[in-house]
Amino acid sequence: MITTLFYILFLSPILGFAINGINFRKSNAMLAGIIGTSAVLISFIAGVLLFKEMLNVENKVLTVHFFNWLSVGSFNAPASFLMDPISGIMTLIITGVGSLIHIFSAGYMSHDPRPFKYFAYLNLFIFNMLLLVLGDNLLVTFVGWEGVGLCSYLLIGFWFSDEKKAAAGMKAFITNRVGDAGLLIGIFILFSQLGTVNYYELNQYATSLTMESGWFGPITLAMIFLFIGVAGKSAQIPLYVWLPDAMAGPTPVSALIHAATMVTAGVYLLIRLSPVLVLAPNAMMVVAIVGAMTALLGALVGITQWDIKKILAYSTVSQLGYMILGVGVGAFIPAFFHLMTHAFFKALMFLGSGSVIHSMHEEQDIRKMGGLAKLMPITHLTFFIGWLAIIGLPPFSGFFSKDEILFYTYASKSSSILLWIVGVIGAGCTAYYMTRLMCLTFWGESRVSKEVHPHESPISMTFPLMVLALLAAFAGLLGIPHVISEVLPGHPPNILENLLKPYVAKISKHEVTASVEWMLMLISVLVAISMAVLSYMIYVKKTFNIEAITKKISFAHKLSYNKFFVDEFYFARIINPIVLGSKALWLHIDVMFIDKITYFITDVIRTGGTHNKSLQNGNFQNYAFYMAVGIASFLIMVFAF
Amino acid sequence: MPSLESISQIGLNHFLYLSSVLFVIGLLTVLMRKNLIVILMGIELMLNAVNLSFIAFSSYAGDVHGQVIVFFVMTVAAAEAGVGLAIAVAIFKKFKEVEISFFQKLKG
Amino acid sequence: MLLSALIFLPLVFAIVIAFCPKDKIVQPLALIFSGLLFALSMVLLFNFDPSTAAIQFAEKANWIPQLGIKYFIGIDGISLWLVILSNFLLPLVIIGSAKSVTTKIRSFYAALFILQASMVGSFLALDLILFYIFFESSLIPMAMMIGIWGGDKKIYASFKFFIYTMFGSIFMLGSIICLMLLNKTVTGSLSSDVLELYKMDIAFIDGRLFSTQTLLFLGFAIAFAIKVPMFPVHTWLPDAHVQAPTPGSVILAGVMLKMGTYGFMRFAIPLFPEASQQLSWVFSFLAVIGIIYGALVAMVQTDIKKLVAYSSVSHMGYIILGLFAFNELGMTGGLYQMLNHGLSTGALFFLVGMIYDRTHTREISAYGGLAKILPLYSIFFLVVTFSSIAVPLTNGFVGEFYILMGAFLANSVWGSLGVIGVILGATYMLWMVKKVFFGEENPGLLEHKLSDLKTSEFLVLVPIVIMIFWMGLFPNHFLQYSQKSISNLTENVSNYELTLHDKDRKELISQKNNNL
Amino acid sequence: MQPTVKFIDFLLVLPMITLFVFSLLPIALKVFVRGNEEAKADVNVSLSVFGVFISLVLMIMFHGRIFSDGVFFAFSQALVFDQFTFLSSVLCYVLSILALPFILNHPSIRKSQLSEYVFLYLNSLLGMMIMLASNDLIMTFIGLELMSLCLYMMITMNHEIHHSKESAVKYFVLGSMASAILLFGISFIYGSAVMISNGQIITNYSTLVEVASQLIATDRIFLIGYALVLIGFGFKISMFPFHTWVPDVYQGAATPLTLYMATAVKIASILALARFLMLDVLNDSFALSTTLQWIAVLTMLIGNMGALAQSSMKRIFAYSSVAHSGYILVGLIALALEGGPFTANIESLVLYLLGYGLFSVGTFGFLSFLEKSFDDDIQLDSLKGLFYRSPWTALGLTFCLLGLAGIPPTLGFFTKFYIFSTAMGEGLYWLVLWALINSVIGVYYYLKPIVLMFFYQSEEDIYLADNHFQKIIFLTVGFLSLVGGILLPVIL
Amino acid sequence: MISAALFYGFSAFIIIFALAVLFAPNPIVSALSLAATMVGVAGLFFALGSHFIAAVQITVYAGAVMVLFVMVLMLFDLKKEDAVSAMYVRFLKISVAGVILGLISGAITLSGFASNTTIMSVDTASVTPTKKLAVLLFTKYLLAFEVLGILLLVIAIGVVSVSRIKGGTHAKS
Repeated sequence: MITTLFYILFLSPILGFAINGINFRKSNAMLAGIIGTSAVLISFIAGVLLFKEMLNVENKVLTVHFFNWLSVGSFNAPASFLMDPISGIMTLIITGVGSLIHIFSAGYMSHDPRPFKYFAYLNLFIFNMLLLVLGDNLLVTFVGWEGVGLCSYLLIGFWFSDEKKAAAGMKAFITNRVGDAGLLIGIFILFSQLGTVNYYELNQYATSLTMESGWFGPITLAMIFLFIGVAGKSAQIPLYVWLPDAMAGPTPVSALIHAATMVTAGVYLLIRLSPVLVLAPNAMMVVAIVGAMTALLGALVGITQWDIKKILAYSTVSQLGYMILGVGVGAFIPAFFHLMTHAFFKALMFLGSGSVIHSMHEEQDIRKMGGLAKLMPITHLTFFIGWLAIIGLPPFSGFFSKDEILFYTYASKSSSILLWIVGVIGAGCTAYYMTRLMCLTFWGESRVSKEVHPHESPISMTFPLMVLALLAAFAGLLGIPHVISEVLPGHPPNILENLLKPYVAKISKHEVTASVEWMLMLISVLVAISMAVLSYMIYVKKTFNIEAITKKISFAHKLSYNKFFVDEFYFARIINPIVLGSKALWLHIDVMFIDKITYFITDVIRTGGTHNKSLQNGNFQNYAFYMAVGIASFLIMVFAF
Repeated sequence: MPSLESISQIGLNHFLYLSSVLFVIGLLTVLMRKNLIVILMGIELMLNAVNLSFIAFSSYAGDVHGQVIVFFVMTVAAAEAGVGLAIAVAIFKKFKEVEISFFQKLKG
Repeated sequence: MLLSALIFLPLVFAIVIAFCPKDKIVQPLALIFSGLLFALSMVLLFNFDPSTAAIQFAEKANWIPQLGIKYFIGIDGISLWLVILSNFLLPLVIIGSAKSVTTKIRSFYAALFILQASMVGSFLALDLILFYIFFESSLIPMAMMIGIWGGDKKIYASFKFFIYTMFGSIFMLGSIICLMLLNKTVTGSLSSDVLELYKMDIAFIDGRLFSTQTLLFLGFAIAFAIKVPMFPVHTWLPDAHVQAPTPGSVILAGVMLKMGTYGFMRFAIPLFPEASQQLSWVFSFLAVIGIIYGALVAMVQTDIKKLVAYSSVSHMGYIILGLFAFNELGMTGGLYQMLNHGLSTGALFFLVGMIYDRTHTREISAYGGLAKILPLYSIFFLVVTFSSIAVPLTNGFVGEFYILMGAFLANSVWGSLGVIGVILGATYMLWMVKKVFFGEENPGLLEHKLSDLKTSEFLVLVPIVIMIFWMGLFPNHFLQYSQKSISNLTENVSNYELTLHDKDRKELISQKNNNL
Repeated sequence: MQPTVKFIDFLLVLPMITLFVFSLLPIALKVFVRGNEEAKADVNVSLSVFGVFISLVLMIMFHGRIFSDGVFFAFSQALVFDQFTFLSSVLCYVLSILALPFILNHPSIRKSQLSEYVFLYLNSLLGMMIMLASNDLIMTFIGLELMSLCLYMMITMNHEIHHSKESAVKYFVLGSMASAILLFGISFIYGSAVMISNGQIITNYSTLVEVASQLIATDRIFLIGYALVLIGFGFKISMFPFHTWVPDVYQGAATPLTLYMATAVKIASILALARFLMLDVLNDSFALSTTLQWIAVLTMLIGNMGALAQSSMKRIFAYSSVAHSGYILVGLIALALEGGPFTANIESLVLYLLGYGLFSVGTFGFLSFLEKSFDDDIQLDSLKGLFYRSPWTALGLTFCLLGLAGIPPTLGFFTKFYIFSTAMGEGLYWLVLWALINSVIGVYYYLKPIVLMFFYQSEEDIYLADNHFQKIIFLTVGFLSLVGGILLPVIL
Repeated sequence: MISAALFYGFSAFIIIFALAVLFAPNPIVSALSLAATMVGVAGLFFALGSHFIAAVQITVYAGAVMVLFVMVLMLFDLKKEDAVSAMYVRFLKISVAGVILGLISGAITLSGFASNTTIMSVDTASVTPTKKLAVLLFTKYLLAFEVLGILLLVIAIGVVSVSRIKGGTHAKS
């Protein structure tokens, strides 16, 4: 039963991939959409059933063993899978949100010449993502890890005729490769230390180890290397650069891969290994700091962007930053919670932007939009809910998850007040630029050029929006913190926490009174609201002249507008030197040095030949002379010894 | 510094010195003269030196084999001279020339 | 008898083809023959007993007793797959060369079969001199292939190839002779039988460079390193690859380079265990350099074939890295990577050849947007690319992962440095793919009206792709055959011994009795 | 002691006598039967081939059968007949039989004097036989002289007028100078030996062996003598720096004759030198052995380098034969160091010489039927695309070249392997390493003709003499060089 | 034991004429001085007590061979040779020859023959040295003797045929 369900779970996407892939030449968007969507739907259903099964078994863990994949000597990485609450919820998110996005794509890609190819890739992505989350050892996860990277490469470069897009895909893949290299080394270290790559065994052995204080303890190193991989996949500093470019792909792809699922893989991995992670406080510190920085940086950059998708991308970066921050401070469950909520509302917003872009005929610049609210009401409504969620207004989902993280950041022993401040500032910026986005896109007077006539999208696109809107609105109720539930009637339990507690590491946090907790919530909410109001006044009411302000802080503005020149820095300092260096290597080592040596040797021999020619000058008296010299030297030798 | 005694006492080594001097002179003739015939003469000189040393050895050792060998050597030498001159004649008939500088076409 | 058949049937075939009356039937004939050989190798596979590290199907006969040379061939888990690989590639090469070889067909296929014989021979030989003979005689047909059917600088390339490799193997010959003489001082009889030589322990003073064993090891190592080719002595490879015709490059990359790594695995390491461990750091170092250097240099090539050639320098570096990790993971990875590299790089050369036959240019800049023009071709190319950059679920990943892990466990520095190659590998391949397949169509391409893959080309590519995924998904289907041999090698390197499989031993004994 | 000439002595020299008699036959035919008219070419040639063959058969009969075991002396120890004599004479016989047919209608051989030609040919062979069987320095010398004098005259009797005469003069002058040096050396050896001997034949090897080591210890003059004799031989076997005559003379002489010189003559003198080296002096004299090793290295180097710079095939092969005498010297040194009577090292040497001889027959024979007039000198480029004109010839030559280069699986590899392994067995590691490196250098110019034959298309038509004997011999040699390795157990 | 005067006289004679062979510009002169040298050598042979060889030396060499040389020279009637190689070349050649001479004579000195100054007379009561020589020649050295006979025959025929050749169908010159 369970095995069959697993088989269905995995095979239906791969089957969809196969079917779609085989007739990749056809261009019947409808058919392709049906095949692709149904494939994912089936696996969603299977996932749900499995989830129920899992809840029924007492230790809430299902494992299934397919076949021996890699096994040499003591090293053993079977193709076997496990479903516990963590991976279960992930599965549901992936397949659920996935199927919604498939439906959306059916509408979105209706005019595309090669829809089959598109859905094939999408299904393949779902398959790999499932591998990633369900694998019961690091290797299977790694397979999915690289697989999703591959799919994102293919999907970003889906419109490959435009070399920029192809380049963006390549950038994504290679940046991820850098991360994967780190991940590999992390795996090596873990294996060399603990002798296994299976999650449960790792976590068990970990409990027997003592906590490491230094920087170069094996676990610390392993975790830092792992975190390099995470940074690659979850777009953290310094490897986040690929994510904004990844917006080159079709918008649903951005929704699915670059907002909802793939980018959260890193967070997932860290939560999986939390029992090992907590052994390395230094590593956690690094994680936390990087997360906070990323959160802030994303938010800051988001403030000044004009491209709607770019804004969403940077907000994704910053939200991921929050999750990582949460992991870093040991708020594993909140981080996971935020992962989930973020999956909903960010997917929602991306799809919304997709619908906007679709109706604006591929126009992405928000300066050319405005006043779309009345033209496309459903999109507007759903997007509005998403907005409320992301800026963290109660009772919408974003509020609960983000505040949990911030609270832990404040309270955790392995954290500091600074991180909390950074988090709050980030939250404020988020509120600001999301509101800005809303204002410029939907509210205010229309700046839409004459030839485009925006219109509401077809049902196939709006339906997913609505579903996601509901989720975005109420998913938060899965994890109501105690302080709130105490005051609420009936004390609704924190379902998520109860579910996940046994599977993540516990970390000690300061005792904090309820009042302080309320306090913190209040602060962050207030900050969010005030910033939102501010940007509303700027962009709709025009109370302040934004140009003037920009002038005043032009430097900061330039910095933020140009994404802190990070890409430029990378090109100038890392990529170009490598390329030039390799040119030099080839020229000076291969061509000039090694080959030169061989030529030199041959030349020596040849010149010997020519000299011999000149000695051999035909005059036999000279030959006789050579003989005489030979005799002399021969005799000298005889005497010499 | 050889003592007077060793100079007045003519021993085997004197003969050997002589023969080696003769040999070297023959060698030099081969090396330095430009005329084929004279070069042949040089070879004859060398052979004479050989004979001399043979005889010297044989008589100082009181062993007659040396003389026999010398007998053979002479014959061979005569034969060589014959062949050499025959070749010389064959060439001369054609080219009216036995200068060795004439034989420098084959080289390299 | 089976193994001898695998060695000598190709020779017979070569002769038959050489005398084949008309050129039309030559290629089909060759195809049939190669199919026969492949079938034979399958028989071999099915009768192979994976449960032992012993030598199987051994055939032993005194050849030149005065020189102690025996005709002694046999197979074990290490050589099995290489033999099968070469027999697997041969039919594909023959199918593939229908296009690219149009002149002097008969001589070409004759040369191909002779080459096949010598390569299989060198994988099967268990007698050093016999091995040397096969090892060397594979040079002539290969040089012929490059020189007759090659590109515009073919003469230079074939000379370079021949003399470079010859120079290396000379040193091996020297140390083979020394080895035999040493063995003579021990056993009193001249013999180049490897199984016998394994037993001998050669003088080795630890901590001192250039003890007897080290020198002998270096003699072997130089030969194999040039063949592989390892970093400082790799310069013959790009020229040879670029100038060689497609089938030539495929064979060269697919099988011939493996003769070097196989040599390390079969001869250099087990014969001189202490020396090879003493010098392992040198070789790991050179391997790592090769990995990174090859990748970096590949990144700046403008000629597709050159790029692939340098990529194989990088990949072969992985193999060496794995072998000199001296642990089971590394060795297994090394062996597996030999097969992977044979498949993926072979396939890459096939693909490059196919597009070259269409456009007659190998300049990357002359391409662009191929994915629009030749979608199928591009799909195959992409798949093979992924295999060569070791994307999981393709064969390349398994090999590379094993190697890197083994290397890491042996020495974390080399392992970690090797991982850099993973990044660079992706970089240059994807860069090339981007330039060639993506972006706007290059107007130059539209002139020759390009047609997508033909059936014959499918026949070449499909099996390889199938193998790529099969080997990626179920490595154990393949490795179970080699597992015993490898563990035997890694567990007791320092007192390595191989025995004959029981059934063979009985047979040989009975033969001896019959002779008496 | 009462020296008498026994009947058995005559039996032993019967092959030589036969040889002489048969050498007289063509002239007798010319003078007495046909009234000073030249008999048909093939009559002369086949007659002499027959003669050589008969005497070879006799040789085998006597030594192979009757005297298969043990060592026999003839004419009061003037000649010795042991396994070494047997092997080497058979080798020279075979090679000269192979070489003979090539003079058939070769443009530069005088039809009008063919009978004298074969007369000289057989007598030079006779000289070789005496040299090979000689147990006495004097006999060796006389044999050598007989051989070389015949050669001088044969070279002179060439259609081509200038080059042949020039090479004859060069060869003659340098050769007789060398033999003078040889004699001088002999006189010293004789002298230093006679002083401590008591009345037996001093120049006799079997007595020299006994006194040699004692003489080295006491007597400087003996070493000098030995060195001079080595030099005298060294001239014949073209060891550096006494090799300079080789390219010129080989080029000037008629190609069939070059073939003969490069194979039979050279090999005979090498084997004679081997006999002389077996006096077991090198073991006691470090100086000599070191010198010889250096000379060996230089010889290979000069040969290979020289060959690299040539464009004329004949000169290339000439230089390659110089290089090969370098490799052979390696074997000779090993032999000398091992010392003593018949040993395994001799086997390796003889085997190497056999291989070398066969391949040289191949290469020079190939040239000899590529030449269409007596004065043309085959250049490398004229081989272009030969394979596509006459594949068999090209293949034959290819195998011979590969054999000379010592590339497996040709016979050449095995002979090289054998000789080098024996040398290493004597501890000459560096020497062997040098030899190996040199053989790589050699590969370059051995490949060149192959490359030209296979990798190019021919511009102009290539002349090929259609002489069946020659073709057959040529192809057999090529074939042998290919399968020789497999047949090796049979040969050994 | 021969008198020093005799030896030095003869050797001076020999060396002078040998040098004349070497340096005389005119071939004829060198030929005649060669003859003189040979006579001198013969004299030394005589002094050393090997009379037969001395006689042969006179007859064969100074007689036959020299006559041959002179005759050939007459046949060619060459004028005095002009070509003289450059100074440094001659110096080089002479010095090399000197080195050889030095080495050999050094070896002779080292090998201590000086002590040995008495000529062993080989004649015993019955046989004179000449007879002994003859006996040796026809017993021990029989084969060599015969072979020499063959050699002479070969030479005779060969020389004739060599000098009979008329230059080939063409002549380079």
